[in-house]
Amino acid sequence: MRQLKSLFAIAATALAVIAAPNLAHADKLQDVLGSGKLRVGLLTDAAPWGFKDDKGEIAGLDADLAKLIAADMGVKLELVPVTGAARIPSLLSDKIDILIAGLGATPERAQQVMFSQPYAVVNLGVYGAKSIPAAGGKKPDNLDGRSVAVAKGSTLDVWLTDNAPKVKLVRFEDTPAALAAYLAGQADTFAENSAIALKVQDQNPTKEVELKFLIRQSPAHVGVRQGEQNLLNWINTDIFFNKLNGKLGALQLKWFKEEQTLPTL
Amino acid sequence: MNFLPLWRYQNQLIDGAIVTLELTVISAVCGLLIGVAGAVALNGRITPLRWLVRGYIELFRNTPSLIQLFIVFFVLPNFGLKLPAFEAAAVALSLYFGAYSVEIVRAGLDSIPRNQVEAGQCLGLSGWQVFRHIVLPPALRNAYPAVTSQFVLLLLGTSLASQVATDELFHVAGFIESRTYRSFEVYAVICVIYFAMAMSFKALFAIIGAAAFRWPRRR
Amino acid sequence: MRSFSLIDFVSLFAALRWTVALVVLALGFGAPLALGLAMGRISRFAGLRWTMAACIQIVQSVPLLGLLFFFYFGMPVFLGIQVPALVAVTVAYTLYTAAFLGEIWRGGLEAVKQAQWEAGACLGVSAWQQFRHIIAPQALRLSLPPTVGFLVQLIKGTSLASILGFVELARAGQVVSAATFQPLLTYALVAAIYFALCLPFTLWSRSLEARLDGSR
Amino acid sequence: MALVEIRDVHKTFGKVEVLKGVSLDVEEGEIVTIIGRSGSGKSTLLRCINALESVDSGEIRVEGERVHAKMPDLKKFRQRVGIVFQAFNLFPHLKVERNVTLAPLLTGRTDKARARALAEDVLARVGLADKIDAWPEQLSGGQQQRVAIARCLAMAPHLMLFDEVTSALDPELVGEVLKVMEAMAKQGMTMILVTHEMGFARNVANRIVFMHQGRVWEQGPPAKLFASPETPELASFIASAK
Repeated sequence: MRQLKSLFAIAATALAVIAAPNLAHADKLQDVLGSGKLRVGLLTDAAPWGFKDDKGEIAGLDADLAKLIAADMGVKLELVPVTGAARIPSLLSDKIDILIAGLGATPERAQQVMFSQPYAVVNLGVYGAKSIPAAGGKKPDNLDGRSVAVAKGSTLDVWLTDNAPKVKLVRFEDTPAALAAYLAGQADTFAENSAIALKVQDQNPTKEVELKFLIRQSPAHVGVRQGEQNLLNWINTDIFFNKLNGKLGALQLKWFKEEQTLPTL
Repeated sequence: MNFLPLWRYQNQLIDGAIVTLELTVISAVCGLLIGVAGAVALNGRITPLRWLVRGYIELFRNTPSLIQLFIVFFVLPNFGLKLPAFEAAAVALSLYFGAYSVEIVRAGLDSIPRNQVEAGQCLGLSGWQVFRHIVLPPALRNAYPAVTSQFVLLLLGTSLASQVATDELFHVAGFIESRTYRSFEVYAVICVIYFAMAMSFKALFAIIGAAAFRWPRRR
Repeated sequence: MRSFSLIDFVSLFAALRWTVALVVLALGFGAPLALGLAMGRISRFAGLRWTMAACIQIVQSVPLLGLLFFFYFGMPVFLGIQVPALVAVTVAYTLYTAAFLGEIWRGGLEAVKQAQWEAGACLGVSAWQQFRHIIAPQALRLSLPPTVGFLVQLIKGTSLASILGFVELARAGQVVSAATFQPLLTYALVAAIYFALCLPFTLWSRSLEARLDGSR
Repeated sequence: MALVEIRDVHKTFGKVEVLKGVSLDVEEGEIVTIIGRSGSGKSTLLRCINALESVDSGEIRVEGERVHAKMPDLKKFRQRVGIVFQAFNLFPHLKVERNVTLAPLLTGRTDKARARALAEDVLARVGLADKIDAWPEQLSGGQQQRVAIARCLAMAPHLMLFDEVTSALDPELVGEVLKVMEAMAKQGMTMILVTHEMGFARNVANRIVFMHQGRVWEQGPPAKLFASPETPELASFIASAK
């Protein structure tokens, strides 16, 4: 009888361990330090943030930052490739510890995830043929009635949706698709960061790729699950530290070929 | 889970659902027409036409419809055929649905015994009259369940159109998700919408089927 | 950002192993379940028939993506159960396969004439033996072509597993396309690989169908 | 005690009463032929004897045992009572040998070693020993029906029911099936037949049962029944059958 009872107790404990919402950890930072492993989610289809290089390895600014953070923390790094649709669910369901995916911060998004200090910044713009006139003022009125290809859900998408109601936005799954649409003539212009625009011009010398409207600077932030204040603090400190020692600036130069002028959060 | 922040996007969701419905119905009707025409061609005597239809079916059944969509949208413009997103999606999905429909309709036609055709011919009916009045009704009835389930697959499959910037339901969901980062809430909502649409269509088809095919089945 | 190279070919073909593995998993677990569903659907007990029908209807009416999402991301968030990606993807594809194969096989079972059951019953053979030796072999022959047809859909359908981080063929295509900025070349290549993978099955299904017609 | 005892059997399908109180005894070794117009309830009666249909009231006993769809040893019972249908219902996916031996193998009546010999034996009795390795689809209708009979014989039944077994056959194929049945009759098999073959009924049967509107209208030895029918219904039936 006593044996039966203890057996039951073991079973109940086991069930409790399995069923316990192990998301409600007291402190993610201590967990990571304790396990000696940092799981970083990042995109592999968003060059130059994250992509597969010609050796098949994950490369890009996000991947470099992940290595930097893990090294500063003194833990092993596990890179977890995520897709655009899976990045937030991966973070919320504890499949990854932090998300480095060129995230742009907005008040609406901040209700769901916490954003770190920015670690990089890019110039966002709308690019198109020479025949399109330049913008008159601070508004992209020169684009009214024209179509702009954009990667769905990007900061560009959000900004144009809110600030350029007369522009015909065509939203694609990812950047390559948006660019392919522009190159195929399915859109008059495309919106991207300056590094990508340069690359497009390089690869398609016959196509006109001219800046038509400079939207704004777009800082990128690390994403952390709601409530993990300690982890966020540490990451902010680390970003601040690497900004001072010039490593973040070097990364910007390496991947975007431009000097870094980081704003603060 | 907090669904309230999605409230302000309700109009987009409704619009997206409507686009999904339009895309589904248009593709289904066009695809079914392709299906009947293709099935007739397959059973016909013109050999090159048969080969053409067969090649079309194999090409569209054995490649992912996403790739077909990409080709219609991105590649055809190089040949001077530029279609806007919705039209491109409708064309690609019609062709995809058509390839399956040909097979389904043909199976339905083949299920009609040869002597039915002969019986019709013996009554002095023309080829078209035999097809229209004697072969087609029972053939459609036999093909009906398969068409219905393929239709629901098409409804769920229209989500692919989001990849070429068609503002259908799945696309709207991705847009809302990227603005709010409320992935679970958004995907739960659109799953329910898809489910409701699929169930409504199934019920509708059951009613239409019962009304259209009233003669008793041979046991 | 780089140009298309040999490594991209390699990564596409390497991704094939996940496509194949997912199909094997889906069939390995889904087919037995499908058999159960099909038998439940033709059962004498109305309650069982309705339950099975409802299960099939629900799974068939929800986007496969929704199933994948629920089992991988939803279980930890709602129930606090961490599910490894492989388990989540296996469960989702098993349900998907079972629902569709179950319906196909039910059709096959129902297509065998009622008189065949009766002929077996008149010989004093038990209901299970009637099913096992008389009905099932005939039903299998009838359902083989649509079963193979579904297999092709399944092969193409595995692309959705990319959302859980499985770099199968379609996902590898996206990654290569993103790195090389050559979506058209990449997707044409991906389409060709799918075509080469699926066509043998389609042709097989067709020849099965033709043989079936011939024997009638 | 008669081999088959039928007492006041009623059977209704929906609103149609097909059997309106049928009583009939069949002795061991007897050949009973049931004749009558279509819709008179002949086939239904036969299906009730084999428990393919259950009766609404009244009872049927075979070898003293009450027959109904839920009888505990239904399978054992059906092994003792063979039935052959108008449609042969051979199993198209099995060769002739396996068609014949499937049930004996599954019910443990024979084993794999002796199955072949069993098949040869029963097929020889229907004159088809040379078709043992054929597929059902390769046989003529008459041959398929003989295989169906052999399939029943392989279970060594005590009673055989034949439900219009020649109706689906071309006229020139009817003879071969009837010949097999005649041979079985000579060997002393108890048989109940529903048939339109009046000549066969006259020559082979011990007794003719004329069914009309769900009742046994008239019965007796063939010579008497055909020569001097007592009811006008039978007289007109015989006249129309000629």
